Amino acid sequence: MPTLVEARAHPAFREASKGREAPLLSVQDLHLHFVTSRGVVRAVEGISYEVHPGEMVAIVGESGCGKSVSALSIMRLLPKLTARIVSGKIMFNGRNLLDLSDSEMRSVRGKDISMIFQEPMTSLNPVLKIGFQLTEALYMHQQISKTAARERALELLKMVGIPDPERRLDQYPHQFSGGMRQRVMIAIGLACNPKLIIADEPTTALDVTIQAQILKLMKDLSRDLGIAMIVITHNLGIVARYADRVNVMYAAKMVEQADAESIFSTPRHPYTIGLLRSVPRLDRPREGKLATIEGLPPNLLSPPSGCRFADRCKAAIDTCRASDPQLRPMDEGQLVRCFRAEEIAERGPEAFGLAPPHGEARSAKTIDRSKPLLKLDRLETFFDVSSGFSLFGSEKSIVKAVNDVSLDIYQGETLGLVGESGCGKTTVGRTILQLEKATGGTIRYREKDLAQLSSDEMKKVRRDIQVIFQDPFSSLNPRMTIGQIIAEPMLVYKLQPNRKAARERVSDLLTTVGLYPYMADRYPHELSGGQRQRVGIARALALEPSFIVCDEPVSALDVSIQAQVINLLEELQERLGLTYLFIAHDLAVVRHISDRVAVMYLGRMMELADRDELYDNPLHPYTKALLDAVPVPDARLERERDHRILGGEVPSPLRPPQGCVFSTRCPLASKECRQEVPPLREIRPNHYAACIKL
Amino acid sequence: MLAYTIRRILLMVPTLLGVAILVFLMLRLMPGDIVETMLREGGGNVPAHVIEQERVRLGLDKPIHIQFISWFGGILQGDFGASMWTGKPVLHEIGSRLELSLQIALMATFLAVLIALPLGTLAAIFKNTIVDHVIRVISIAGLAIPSFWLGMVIILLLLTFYGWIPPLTFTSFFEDPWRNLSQLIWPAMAVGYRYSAVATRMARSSILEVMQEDYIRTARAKGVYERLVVARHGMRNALLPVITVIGLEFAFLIGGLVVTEQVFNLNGIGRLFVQATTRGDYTMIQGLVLLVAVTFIMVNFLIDMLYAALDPRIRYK
Amino acid sequence: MTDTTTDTVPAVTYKVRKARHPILGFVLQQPLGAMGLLVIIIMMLCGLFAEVVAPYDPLQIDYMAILQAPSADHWMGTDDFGRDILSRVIYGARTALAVGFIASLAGCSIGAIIGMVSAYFGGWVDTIIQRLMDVLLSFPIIVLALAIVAILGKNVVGGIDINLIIAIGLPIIPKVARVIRSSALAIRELPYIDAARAAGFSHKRIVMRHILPNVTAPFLIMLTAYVAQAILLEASLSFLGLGVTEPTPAWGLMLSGSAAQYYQEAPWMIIFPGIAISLAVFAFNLFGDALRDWLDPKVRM
Amino acid sequence: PALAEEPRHGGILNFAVGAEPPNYDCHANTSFAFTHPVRPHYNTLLRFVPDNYPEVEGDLAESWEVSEDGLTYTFHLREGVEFHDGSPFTSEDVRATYDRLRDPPDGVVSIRQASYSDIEAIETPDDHTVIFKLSGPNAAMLANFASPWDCIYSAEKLAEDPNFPRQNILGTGPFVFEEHAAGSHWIGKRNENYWDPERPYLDGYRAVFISGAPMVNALSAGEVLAEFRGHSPADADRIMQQLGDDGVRQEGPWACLLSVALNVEKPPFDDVRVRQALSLAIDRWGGAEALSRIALVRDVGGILRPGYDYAASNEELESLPGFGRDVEANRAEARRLLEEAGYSDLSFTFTNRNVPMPYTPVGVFLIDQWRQIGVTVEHEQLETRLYTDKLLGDELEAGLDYACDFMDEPSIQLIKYISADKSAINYTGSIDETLDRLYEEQSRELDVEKRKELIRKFEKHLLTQAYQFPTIWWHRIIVHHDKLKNWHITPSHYLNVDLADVWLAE
Ligand SMILES: Nc1ncnc2c1ncn2[C@@H]1O[C@H](COP(=O)(O)OP(=O)(O)OP(=O)(O)O)[C@@H](O)[C@H]1O
Ligand SMILES: Nc1ncnc2c1ncn2[C@@H]1O[C@H](COP(=O)(O)OP(=O)(O)OP(=O)(O)O)[C@@H](O)[C@H]1O
Ligand SMILES: [Mg+2]
Ligand SMILES: [Mg+2]
Repeated sequence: MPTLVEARAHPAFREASKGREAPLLSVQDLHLHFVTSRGVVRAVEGISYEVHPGEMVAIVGESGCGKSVSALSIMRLLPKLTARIVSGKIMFNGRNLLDLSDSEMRSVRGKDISMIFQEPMTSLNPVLKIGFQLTEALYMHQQISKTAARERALELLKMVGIPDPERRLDQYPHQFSGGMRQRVMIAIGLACNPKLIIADEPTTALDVTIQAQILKLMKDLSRDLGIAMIVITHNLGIVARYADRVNVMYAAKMVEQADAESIFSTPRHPYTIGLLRSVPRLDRPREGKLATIEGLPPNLLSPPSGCRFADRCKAAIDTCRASDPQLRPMDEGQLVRCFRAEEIAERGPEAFGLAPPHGEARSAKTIDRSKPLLKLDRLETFFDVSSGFSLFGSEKSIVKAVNDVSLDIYQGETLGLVGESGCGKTTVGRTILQLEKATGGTIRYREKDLAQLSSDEMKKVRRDIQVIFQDPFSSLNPRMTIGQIIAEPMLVYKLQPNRKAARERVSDLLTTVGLYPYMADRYPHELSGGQRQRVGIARALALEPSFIVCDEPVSALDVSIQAQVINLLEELQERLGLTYLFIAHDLAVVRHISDRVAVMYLGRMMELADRDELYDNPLHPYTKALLDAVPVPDARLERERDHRILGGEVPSPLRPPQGCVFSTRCPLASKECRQEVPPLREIRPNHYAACIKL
Repeated sequence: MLAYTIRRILLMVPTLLGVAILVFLMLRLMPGDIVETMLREGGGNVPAHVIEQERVRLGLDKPIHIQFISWFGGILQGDFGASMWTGKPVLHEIGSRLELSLQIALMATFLAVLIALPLGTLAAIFKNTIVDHVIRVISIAGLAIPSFWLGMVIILLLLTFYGWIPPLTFTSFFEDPWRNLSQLIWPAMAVGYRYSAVATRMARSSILEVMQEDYIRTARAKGVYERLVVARHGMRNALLPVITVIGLEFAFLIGGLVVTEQVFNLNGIGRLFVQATTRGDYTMIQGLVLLVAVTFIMVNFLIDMLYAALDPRIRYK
Repeated sequence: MTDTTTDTVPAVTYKVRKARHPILGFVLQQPLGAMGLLVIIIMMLCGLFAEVVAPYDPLQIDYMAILQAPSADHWMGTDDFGRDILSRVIYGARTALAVGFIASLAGCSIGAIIGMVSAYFGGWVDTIIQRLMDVLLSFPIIVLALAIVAILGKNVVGGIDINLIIAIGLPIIPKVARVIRSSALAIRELPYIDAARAAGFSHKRIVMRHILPNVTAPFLIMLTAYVAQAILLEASLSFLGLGVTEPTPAWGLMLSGSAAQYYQEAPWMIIFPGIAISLAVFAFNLFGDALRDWLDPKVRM
Repeated sequence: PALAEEPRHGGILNFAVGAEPPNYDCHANTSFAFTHPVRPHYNTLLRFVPDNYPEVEGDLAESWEVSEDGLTYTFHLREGVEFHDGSPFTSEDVRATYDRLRDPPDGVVSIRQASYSDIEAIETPDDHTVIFKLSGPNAAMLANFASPWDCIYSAEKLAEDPNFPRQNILGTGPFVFEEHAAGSHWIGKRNENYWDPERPYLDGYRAVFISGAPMVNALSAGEVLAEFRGHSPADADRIMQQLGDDGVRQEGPWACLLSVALNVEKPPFDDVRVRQALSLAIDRWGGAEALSRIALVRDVGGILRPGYDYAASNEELESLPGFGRDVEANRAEARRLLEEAGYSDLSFTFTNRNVPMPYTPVGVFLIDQWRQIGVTVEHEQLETRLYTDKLLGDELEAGLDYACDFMDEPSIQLIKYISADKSAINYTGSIDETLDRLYEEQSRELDVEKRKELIRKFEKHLLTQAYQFPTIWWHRIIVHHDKLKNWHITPSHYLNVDLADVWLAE
């Protein structure tokens, strides 16, 4: 077995470090603890990695595995009172950052190393002008005149592609969209020509098309300016598209390190393998069932001895539980923390049951399309957001959240609804659920117009249409136990004769969604995100509905958990004959689960077709752009793909463009497009699109 | 922005109307009226017809809605009526007391801000250390010590140790600043302590909250001096809730210094309030309540304007 | 194998102040708050068991023992009627707590309900309620109290004046309603409320079962803060002669009227009740602060 | 009288007044808050001699005669007197003033109108003579002409506007009006044209509106030299202690009485036994002794001020029900009466005025006294307006009533006790013809001894019926700065406030 030193001499490794000798940054055996009232959280345990100049290094891993805090410890921005760096070194340019005095460290921050955070909406100071925030670092680190600083700020804004920078400098953050704010954050990071930029989930909060723009920008800058980058993310697609090297963390430890291609082509750690297999992919045929990593990551307050992944690992053997494996170099230069890495390399992961062979495409459901279960006809939901008093002739501000949407949903099918943030997906769902009042059009459920129902009839319909929400943390009442949450609707509707019967039913439901009956007595905060999402599903099922609106039910979950929930939803549909309206912005997920897919943009329907038809032959330029923007978790494929990145941003819903709402960003757009709203037309059999260019 | 301002001003109207109606009704619900106090207080044998005659003179015999209409109609023309007690115009009576109340409120505000901002910031920065504990104890004590008690103690100390008490009557600051201050500094201190306690606590929690924000982390990541992080990035955002507290407290001071004015024998609005209420001087109480309500609303309005000045998110709405 | 990455788990030990028991945890994390709580408990016990704790009948006039300095017989001395001040302070705790607690509980509860209803229904209900609250808010507290006491007169039940409680509790309502409204507005937007609405639950059920339990944290914090304020307001009103009346033992009353006359001759007459008021208000504030930190997960981290 | 010092001219007298007058009209006011700042601007026909109460001397009248039958009063007015605006003072002004007092035009308030109902006609034979013709003999008439409230106004101004004095000051008095700062102070300056060239001695005065502890502090600090209403013993001690040798203390009985009024129209107080029991329960002699240390009450008395000519002597008092010295016997009798009446566990609400001194201590004292015969009393202290309203209304159970008159005069003091339909200030609702008859007789009786006898009968009957019964009489203590000279205490704080005779030492 080669040692680490030897491994670093491996050609693959050398290639990855671009032949440059000394690493710019080297994190060595870092241990980080949080001392809290509930105990010691060992948030980082012995991670090491290097970053070479000009390189883009990715750190991936599940939520809570220590990605962010390890990055923050480089900047020494951890909370002073609780965080303790117990041991390790962070060598940067030959100096150990951990040994620097506070003021020395301050002069490193922003000058040599800068950092970009996840939330562009909150990371800029709302009361200071953009120009000032951009130049603040300059004033901090170098003697610079006002005019020179302004020059530089202009230059930076141009560099990150913000149009009309002169004017923008004197504006405030709230006047910028999310994507532009993130560009500003990057510009701030670049201000002093740093050697290293650390980006913590820089695009997670952004839409796919914007995400693609930002990542490309970062990659270009890194290449052109020779800036090294550490990108923290849980999106493997992004890693595949841009990273040179990848570090995979699991439960505070590094489990695998390699250059990007090897990670994707020959993952060796069972966790990495699971991670890669559990995401649905646009580039592969649709699988029957997603691979999952069962179970949950360990609690860092009291991690298990032995391999941390052992409990969830199909390949685990007794040794794994008994002792903790070390991070070891493999022949190819990959570093893996697994006793069985060589065996896996030899026999392939399938042999260990780590990833089932791609299942057969599910037998196509037979769906009766003669009579829709739910029929939306020219549905409109407008919001009046003008500020109360419209005395002064100020015109009403109206957000046309859903504008002229017609849809049929048939019994037993899943209709996927995709589109970027703010396009009205949720509003469609909420209007169906009668949580918002439709301002126009009709909703017919089982041929009854919902607007005309008596309150008794409405109650019946309410039982039949249920909902699952995105955020597992706020969709359960924190003051009720799981049992109470699930039993409440049954008791209100008197579906169960008494509490005892309800309790039993709760147990059944919990089992149905893959939880344990004993969890009925717990409170939501005592469950993990995935478990809560299952509770949400159980609550929806409690009323025995036939139609469920799933509003981004998996968007907030880690990929490994996401797969579990998707599988569960599919299983339930099969067993109970449910119909889903499945709202999501992840095209791959939608592709996986839906029978038909609708694409929305700025409140309007852009395209509607059967799933395979839509993904194989997208017609609308917007759909095409969306599909292009989604990175595929495979480095080699990504490098070969041709990225046409959709420019611009989604216009304000208060002032949607004339004519086709997409015309401002559409590569095909011409004058005619801006004149009239294109109707949704059946371009091919059962394939509708709203574009006059087709 | 202009539309916003106008809208805000228009929104005051229903509130003020509500206040006017409420105070009017409330007063008529109170048993007894001013005539009895005025004529019977001496305990003499005043015949009933004299009392009745006086009621008629004051218009108290008319039906309530007529009284209201004539009062409110007067207000719309800028006439707040005459005090039923002295027969002099309400505005004149209030005016002669307002300067004093306003000055105390301003001085107390000044003191409070001077104390609260540094202490609150210190406490936030040194959260959970001894500094924080000491500041918190000092500020909670400010809430806990009744200001009348503090006022009593201040006066008694001055009297016992210096055989001196502050001047008894008000002199305008512009006439004789020294005499003016030597009268008003004491009540301003007694009130300012409590006031600063409220503001200190708000400053502390607000700064603590702001210092958790993402943009603070951004500033640190830029390598900004910690002092500047607090002063430039923290304070400005943390100031908003502190301003609210200060503003509301200020509005309260205009009419709420009842006990302090009593203790320091100040001829201010609060005292007038109590006198008017105990006498049942309807027009005076109505005028005063409206004054306080207007102050309160105006202060709220100013706070919002200040918010807008400090927070561009509001400014550009 | 010369493995440089061997996990050298550093041997570190921490003194973790960790307590499983919630009360113990509170005590360890919030020492000041715990002190406040202790004082409150002592006061409550004093108030509840005043008959047992107090050495004398607080109403017992003894013209032979007028204005006696603190002594073994009378630890806090006697007042101008020869009544034992310690006993009056102890019984005063009963008045203060009863008035303070009931007033702020009533004020906070009504305020909370109004706030929740206002937030939940929104629209014109909200607008009207908000305007009403504005009206109440812009009314000077003391005048409100004066007027209420004047309109309703006295209505003494079990030694406690209900109308005084109304006078003290009423100004609390709009303030609490505001805070609770904003909390409830945030909660109203949360998906679990949507889930309840989607399930077709009644408004009452949603407000009472889903919103109410989730505003308990701000509610409790305000409750403690307003108990302190109510005690102070009661003292102020009594000081002005509008609150509790002689010979009922009450702290504010003990400081008002004749007490100041005797400040040189019998300073204990104003020292002890003053301390009692300050201590009580202090304790409730400390406890309220600690409760805020304790209940706020963000601060607690 | 102290060693006669030579009066000194000059100086401004600062003194405190505990409240502020609502308006400037003597005839419409009732409070010391009025007399203290306002009276120095005016003269009356007669006045009580400052250092020899209750002797009466001329003020604007130089001399006067009363006819044998007591029906004609002739006043010879001082000549050369001018109002502050320079207009001359004549008999017309006196007539206009007394016309306004006895028969006010519409919109004019004359509070003490009843006292002048016996005046049938006023004649002014010349500029300096006024003759009052009475319809019947009136024992109180001469004292009435010395009433401090009967400021002489200018007839001319009254003709222009009967309510002129309400907002304006125009008198003949020793001081000219200078300034009234609302809520703050009142300033008068020397009338240089005063009819007595010697007086006043002061250059002016400044009345500061200040009360309670601040007033005591101001006195202690010498910021004000006096307060002319009266202090509690504790305050007086405190001020004396602060002032040391600079302090002067004057004291004496006060024509003010707190009495218990029972609503006799409703049970249980419609039962005379219950009323008597409540009066019997009060240990007046012991209470006076104890209360005098903490409150401004001291003397035990009946319905007239102890020490006044017409008041009962101690021996006479002791024979009245409730005034016996044997407290235990009284209380035993009280309990017996209650039991007999069927109210052995009586409880009621006692309405009191929320003025700290002396209402509160007396209230607390009474409640404690009644507790000792097993009666439970709820103390209800109300601010003056509500208190007055309550006393006037039917809701009243029992209340602490007060009478504080500007002079000792049975015809004034006894009105409170005559039948409720004849007296606006009888809050008990009692109707008692015996009392009414006795009252009428004494008021017409010009013979001192006979009048005394009638009054004794009145007193005995009242106290036996106990609709209303006295507690303890007030005691007036004035502490003033030594610099203030020639000011003499009187039994009424409404009197001797024209400041014409006082002067300031260096
Ligand atoms: N201030 C803190 N006090 C105590 N524990 C903390 C603190 N900050 C982070 N942790 C813990 O440290 C661990 C690592 O957190 P970290 O934020 O690095 O996760 P992450 O990998 O970035 O996850 P995510 O993808 O959710 O951002 C988590 O278990 C977290 O609970
Ligand atoms: N209650 C509301 N009042 C005013 N505007 C609203 C309201 N709800 C939604 N909107 C607006 O309607 C538009 C559509 O919102 P919606 O939540 O349906 O989008 P979405 O597609 O679900 O977006 P996301 O992916 O961010 O969830 C947005 O511009 C949003 O700001
Ligand atoms: Mg993170
Ligand atoms: Mg949505």
